[in-house]
Amino acid sequence: MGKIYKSASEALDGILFDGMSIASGGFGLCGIPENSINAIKESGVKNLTVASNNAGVDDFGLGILLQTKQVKKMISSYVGENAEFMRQYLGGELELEFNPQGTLAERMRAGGAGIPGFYTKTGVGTVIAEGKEHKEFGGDMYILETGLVMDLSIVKAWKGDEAGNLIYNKTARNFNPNAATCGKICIAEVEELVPVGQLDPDHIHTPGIFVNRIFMGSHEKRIENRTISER
Amino acid sequence: MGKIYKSASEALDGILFDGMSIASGGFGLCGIPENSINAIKESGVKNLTVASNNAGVDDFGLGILLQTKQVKKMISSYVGENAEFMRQYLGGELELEFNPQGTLAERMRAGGAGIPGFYTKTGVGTVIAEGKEHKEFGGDMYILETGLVMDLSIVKAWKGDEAGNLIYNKTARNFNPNAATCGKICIAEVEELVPVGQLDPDHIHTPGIFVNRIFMGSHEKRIENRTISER
Amino acid sequence: MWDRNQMASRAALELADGMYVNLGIGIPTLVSNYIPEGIDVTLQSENGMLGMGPFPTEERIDPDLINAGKQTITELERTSYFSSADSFSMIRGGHIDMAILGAMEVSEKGDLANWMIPGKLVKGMGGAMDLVAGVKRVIVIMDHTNKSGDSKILKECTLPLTGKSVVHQIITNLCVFNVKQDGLEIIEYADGVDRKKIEEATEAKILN
Amino acid sequence: MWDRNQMASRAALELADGMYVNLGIGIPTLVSNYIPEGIDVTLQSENGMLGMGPFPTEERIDPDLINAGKQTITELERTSYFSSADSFSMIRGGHIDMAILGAMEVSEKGDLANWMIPGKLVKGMGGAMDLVAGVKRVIVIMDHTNKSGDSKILKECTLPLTGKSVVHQIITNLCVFNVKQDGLEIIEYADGVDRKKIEEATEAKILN
Repeated sequence: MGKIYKSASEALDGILFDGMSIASGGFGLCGIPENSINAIKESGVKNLTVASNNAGVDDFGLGILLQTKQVKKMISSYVGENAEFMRQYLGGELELEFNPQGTLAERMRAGGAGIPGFYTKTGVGTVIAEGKEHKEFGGDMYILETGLVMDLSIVKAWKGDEAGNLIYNKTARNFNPNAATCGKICIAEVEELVPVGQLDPDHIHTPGIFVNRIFMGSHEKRIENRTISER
Repeated sequence: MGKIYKSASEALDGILFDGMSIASGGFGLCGIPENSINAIKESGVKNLTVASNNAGVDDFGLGILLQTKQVKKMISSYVGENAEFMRQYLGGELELEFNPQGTLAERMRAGGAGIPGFYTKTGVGTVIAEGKEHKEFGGDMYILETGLVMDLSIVKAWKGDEAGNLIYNKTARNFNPNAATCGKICIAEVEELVPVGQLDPDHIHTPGIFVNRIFMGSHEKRIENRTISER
Repeated sequence: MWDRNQMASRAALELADGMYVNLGIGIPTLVSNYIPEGIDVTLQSENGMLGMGPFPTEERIDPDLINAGKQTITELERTSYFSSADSFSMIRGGHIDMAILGAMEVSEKGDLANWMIPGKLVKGMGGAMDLVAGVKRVIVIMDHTNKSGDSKILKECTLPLTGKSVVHQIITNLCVFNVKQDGLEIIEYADGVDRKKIEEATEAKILN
Repeated sequence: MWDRNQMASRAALELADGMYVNLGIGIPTLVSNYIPEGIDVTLQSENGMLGMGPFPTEERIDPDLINAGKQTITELERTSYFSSADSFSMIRGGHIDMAILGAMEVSEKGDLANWMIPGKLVKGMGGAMDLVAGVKRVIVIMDHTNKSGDSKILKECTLPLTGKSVVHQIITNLCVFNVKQDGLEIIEYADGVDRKKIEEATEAKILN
């Protein structure tokens, strides 16, 4: 069906441009599109605006695009694990738009669903609400948040098929299904690429319509916070 | 975990009251909560406001609550298959609020997601937009639709477990996952009730948190429009 | 003049490889019988299915597997299922390439009326308002005139609208129109139909 | 005075059978170690999991299975996974019964500040703003005073807020407060703590 590419760099060919906006799936280092991020670094594209819950760590995930200063602005809810991020931000080299985590996820979903704005109670009475339209519903105050539509979304799934259908594994799902919908183009990387008919239609998390290009990658899947119990 | 009930009437015990609002899953006669609908009929509760994409047929599904005049108002997108509905509506005995199908589904999702209002392009320039707030985003006009929060939601799934986790089958999923989230109480009926651990956590469509009571029912699953091909 | 099947087969020529398409109830459903060789199209059904297959044989009928017209259908290898809210996220979000719909009236501005006749027919809009608002390209297939011979292609619609300025192309039993900024452009004549016949059957402004 | 574990175990007494609960990073995480016998609680993790299990043994570590603190965890028989948007639908939609969170400051009105110190600490709010806005009951666990001995329970928060009038109960190393309309009510003293000690450590208005 013409969606299959051999590698991240092939899948990204002709799509990247300076100043573009990118939505990325992943939470912490879990379920991040490692290969696409690496290929974006290699491409040298710059002045990126990236919407992603986190910014990776200094030498892995989106952190590597901060090292190379390819990112102009991050839209994130939590960047506490990234020292380089903090340095660039406090030094005024990097723009940062904090979004509450649920607001960020819903903004991606809304953008993908043709919803340009929605009201939420999250952030009312905080700096997040400053400059945003307020409106009362049923006696409570809400603020207007906008849908995010990005030039590109990059996501990582466990299995994918030739039609672009995706299945995620456990908490590696996180922002991926939402990010997948809000890019004008979506590139998915998977651990296993299978022919159509191999995935149960009731188990598919992201229908193929959202995925323009798909490739199989190898994934380090680094663990950020290895916590074990004795038994 | 205390969510399991023996029958629809047991599951509905103490929940129904005159004038209440109910969201129902189902599309046409596919994936409708047959047993809960029957039990609501038996209860004799009246003046109901029911949000459901369709209104069943005269002698099956929500149509039976119209026959008994237990419904005061329907919120639906399409009621073309129900002659009794049409008769009551044109005779002024029944209120009807038409919602575009996608707007109805999104209103249920929004209500369940704590979103009291969202903007959509659907219905702009039509009677649906009359009296609704208009707002421009990016040069296009949108209207404000509100989230639906109902007193009760009734849904039908294929399999469910003791924790209330639900899995739907094929297009019998339809409005069920959305309706499940927007009721203050949600009652689910399933074809098969299994112990926890039997459903793959990655395959669950409705997490148990949304389901307050669950029971196993027998389902006629009537076919509305039997269409076959020769081969 | 074209019959239903000829109209459907003409509409099928608008399909391109890889498209995601939603077909309305009635003549639009027939379009799936005429998808050209070498063109792979994925059909969406707004009740929550992508990759709709043909009608089933008697033995394969499944009450849990229907399309938006409530007809029993089958799945394909590529099929996925999802909720109604997710289905309309696809539609409203502009992910569907084309919708082919029936109509009662279309105006020269591309306004569409296909969901109610006040006082007479009150079935509801179903997913039609969402489809015309969200899908990238909307094609209408319908007879050029109604049973009384009145034009269904008007300067202004008289019936309640489904959407304003939403139709891109109209395929009738007489011709194919593209909807342009200031009127309709004939791009193809049905067999044995001339310009005069179209003019007589059309209230809307024809540009060429 | 209570230590971290005693504060966590006190918070665990607020749990009731059948509750869905979200535990913040830090001391709140310890609450799961003290869930009373006979009380069945389902833990939600905002990165997309309901039914969070304990930390894994070395052999069972799975990089695809972490909690909101990015710690490796395990699943239970009842577990379900879902997207971030669906996770916050649960949270924002009022389906979670209780959130137990850490804090930097709490005001007598129940205002909470726990996400940033301007110019010094810029990590972000993560899911905290969504949790306090949407969850039915919000309990804060924290030390009563900071390292310099200044009260963290104030008339007005000095740091940027996470939410306004959102905290229902505060559990500190000194006592348990319920947040009332017009101030804080002491409902329990930690071992060996008297009224005077609490007063000295509290800037906020104490009602009783």
